Amino acid sequence: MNKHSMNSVAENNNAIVIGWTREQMAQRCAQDIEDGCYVNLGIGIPEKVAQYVPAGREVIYHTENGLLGMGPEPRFDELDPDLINAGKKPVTAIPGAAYFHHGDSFSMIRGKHIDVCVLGAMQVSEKGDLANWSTGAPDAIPAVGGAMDLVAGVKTIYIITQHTTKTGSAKIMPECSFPLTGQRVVNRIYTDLCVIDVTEAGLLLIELAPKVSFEYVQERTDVTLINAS
Amino acid sequence: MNKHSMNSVAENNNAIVIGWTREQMAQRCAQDIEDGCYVNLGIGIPEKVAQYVPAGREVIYHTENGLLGMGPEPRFDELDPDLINAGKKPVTAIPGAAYFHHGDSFSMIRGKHIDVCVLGAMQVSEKGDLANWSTGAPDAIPAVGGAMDLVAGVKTIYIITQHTTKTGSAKIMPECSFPLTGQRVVNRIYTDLCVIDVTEAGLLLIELAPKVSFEYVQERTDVTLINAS
Amino acid sequence: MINKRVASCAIAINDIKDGDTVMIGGFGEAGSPIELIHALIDHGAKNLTVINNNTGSGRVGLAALIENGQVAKMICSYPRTANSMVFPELYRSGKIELELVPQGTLAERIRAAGAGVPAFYTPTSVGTPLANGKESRCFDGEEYVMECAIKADFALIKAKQADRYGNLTFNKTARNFAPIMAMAATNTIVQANEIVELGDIDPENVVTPGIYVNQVIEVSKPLQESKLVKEGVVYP
Amino acid sequence: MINKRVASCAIAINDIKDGDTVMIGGFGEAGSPIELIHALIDHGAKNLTVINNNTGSGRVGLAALIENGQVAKMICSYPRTANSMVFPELYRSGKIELELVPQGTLAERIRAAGAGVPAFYTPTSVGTPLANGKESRCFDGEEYVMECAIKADFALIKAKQADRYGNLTFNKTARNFAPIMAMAATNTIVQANEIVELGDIDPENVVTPGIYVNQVIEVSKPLQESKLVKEGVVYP
Repeated sequence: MNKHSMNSVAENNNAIVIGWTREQMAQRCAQDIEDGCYVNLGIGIPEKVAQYVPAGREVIYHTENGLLGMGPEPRFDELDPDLINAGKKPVTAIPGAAYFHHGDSFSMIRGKHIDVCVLGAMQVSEKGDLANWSTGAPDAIPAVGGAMDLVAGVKTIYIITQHTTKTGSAKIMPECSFPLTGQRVVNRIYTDLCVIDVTEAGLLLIELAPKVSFEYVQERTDVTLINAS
Repeated sequence: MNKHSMNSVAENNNAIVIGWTREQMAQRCAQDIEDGCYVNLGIGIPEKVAQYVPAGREVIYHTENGLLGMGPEPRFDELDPDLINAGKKPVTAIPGAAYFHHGDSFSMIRGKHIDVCVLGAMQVSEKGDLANWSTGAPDAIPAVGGAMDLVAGVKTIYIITQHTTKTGSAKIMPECSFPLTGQRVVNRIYTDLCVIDVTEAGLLLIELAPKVSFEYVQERTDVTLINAS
Repeated sequence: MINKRVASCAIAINDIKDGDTVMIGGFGEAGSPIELIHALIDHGAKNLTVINNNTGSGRVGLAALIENGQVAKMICSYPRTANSMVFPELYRSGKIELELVPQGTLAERIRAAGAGVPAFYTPTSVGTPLANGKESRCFDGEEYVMECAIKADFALIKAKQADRYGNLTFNKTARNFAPIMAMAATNTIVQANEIVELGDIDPENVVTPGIYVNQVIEVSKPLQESKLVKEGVVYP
Repeated sequence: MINKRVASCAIAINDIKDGDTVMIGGFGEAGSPIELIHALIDHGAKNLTVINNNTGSGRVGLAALIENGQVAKMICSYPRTANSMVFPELYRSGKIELELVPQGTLAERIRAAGAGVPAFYTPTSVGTPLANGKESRCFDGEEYVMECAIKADFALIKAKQADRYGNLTFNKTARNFAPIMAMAATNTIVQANEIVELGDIDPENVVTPGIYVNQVIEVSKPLQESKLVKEGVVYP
């Protein structure tokens, strides 16, 4: 079950995509960001979550390089190379923001003060282990950034990821084969096919993308899923 | 040698005082506070040191309750109950001062950033152990404040103390009998009779108060002193 | 919408229950949240463990809370002050427990709780009775003592300014323990001299970011403890 | 009189010697003290251990220091960036050592050195390869890893404002590692956009108190790393 039929790979490579787009995955995740939350968004699809948080909810974004109350991208004339996010992209600060140093910023993370962190993944295990920083390849330059601190310290960890790799291999598996970012840290996984909760009993599929069946997801997952519906 | 003759006690109790007054002890200590030093002064005689630092030297005072750049007592109309020193007395802040919280203030102390701390003593041992927070009496309310942090963290510890207790017992002794504030922490002792350095070789008497002889000091000290002169 | 503003001290402290651990800001009277403490006296929660540098003065504020029999244990560095008589009496008669902690170790243990650090090593107290029963260990030939984080259910603190997100500034040395206690408590309650609009506090000058604060009450003219003590006021 | 002002970056960094450990502030280009780094390149000290979150971009600043063969070892959390090619090449050919540290652990280890804490426990990296060979220990049923302080001989940092005492403020997220590095180094050298009079920085708003700073140089119009990288500039 590690590799899937050429058929499903072809489906993904051509435009006959089944399931949610990257934007829709971000949008789906955003529904679960509650009013008043303190949120840290990882680089990539997670960054898109901010723009889809439902109107009427006030959410405060933390970026680990020292800002609570991160606002949207600046207009060209507002650009300040000293005001960036953890992905080193220019951002803004909202009224009510606060700057602080790295020691204080990671105290905020490690001390379990941030409610939600949304991250990408290479692999997620049945128990909620996460691998998202290294393939373990011997020639790779290892680089971890703040990922290990975030998964160890933030109260709720959401993962947004394609359900399988580009070549169709499962990313949700009994044990991660890549080096871990953290052990038993993931709470919920948003993929292009479904939403899965990591529970004591196992991986609980709580929602399917339109036109996607439980069986279709199960076939692309190396762990037996529990169907919540 | 633990108790001295009634004669010397009488000398201390009456006005036939030999040696330095409290003000002179502070003044003598102040000579050793160098230009550009960061200094923390304990409660009591140590507080008086600030007023005797020789003109032309710029010294920055730290008070462990969160201020670097403590200035002199305020005028009556400047009184602010939110601006106090570690002894809870009103103070001022000089231009170039900085406020910070207790975590940061004691990081400054523990991290060996403060150059000199001047403290009082109940007992000092031959090796530089200091006892200045408790007599160990069973009915005493124990209270330590920041003394243990200061002696553990400040680079140079100066002690200002009467050479003997009010009843004439030695305060400088082979081992402290009172509970310690810190082990091997004292660098120099200023008493009403002399100045003593704590060295690897032992207690080195480096200066005598006017009209005080080495023998006079030795008689009032429970440790054999080395005479530097 | 995020609005941490609460109408009164009584509402803010209402969830404190018997047996809770409560950090109270202040170094002597500077930074002492006296209105919140008095609300806690009115509320009556008992068997509390209270963390403060001292034990209060006279018969108001923290001293009054202790006198009212609500405090089972104090964790502090200096339980004596010029005008403290409540604590010494109870302590001598064995009616209140004391954990004496060096001031810097107290601060670092509180900060550690807020920073997700369960334990750390410090040179403070090595070779003294306060290191008795504690693990020690050498690093680079020097001896250190292991100290554990102190967290709390509630922190009661006093600020100069607050906004509806809970961002705070403080006044001079009244800052003292407040920022680290705000980090270390599950529920941080702030009495602020002034509640300002979002953005009125420059983001560069926020001392405590709002993430550490749960409730904010404006107390524009707080009582001055030393004045009450001098006048011999007794609370309640 | 205390006057930490120095006339040039060259004078300030002149005491750095071969084999020293040097902390360099900045997160990417934000807060990178590029003029001080270029002065260190001109100076030529070799066999350095450098601590920075990254490894520089293009062929200026930190990347140029590495390219110039002055750095034997990097301690950082993220040695890759969009425009970094110098470090990866040297690393793959075994010409530079790397100690990879999670970003928050890196920050806390630096802060610990400055705060006189030789070691602490953290939940970060438990169960990962970065915890290999490190002591672990349970507190309240959770596993933690012991991490040791990282100190340095020098810290090179960039500030917005400085006064002659060395009090500092920073600009926005350029603050990042600077305040903790200033605490952790024996000798902290600061390039500031502006040197102001004593008292111009409100004591409430000082971010780094002068006690942590040894030398201050005014660099009123610092180079912008990203612009140099875009233009393909190579230093020296």
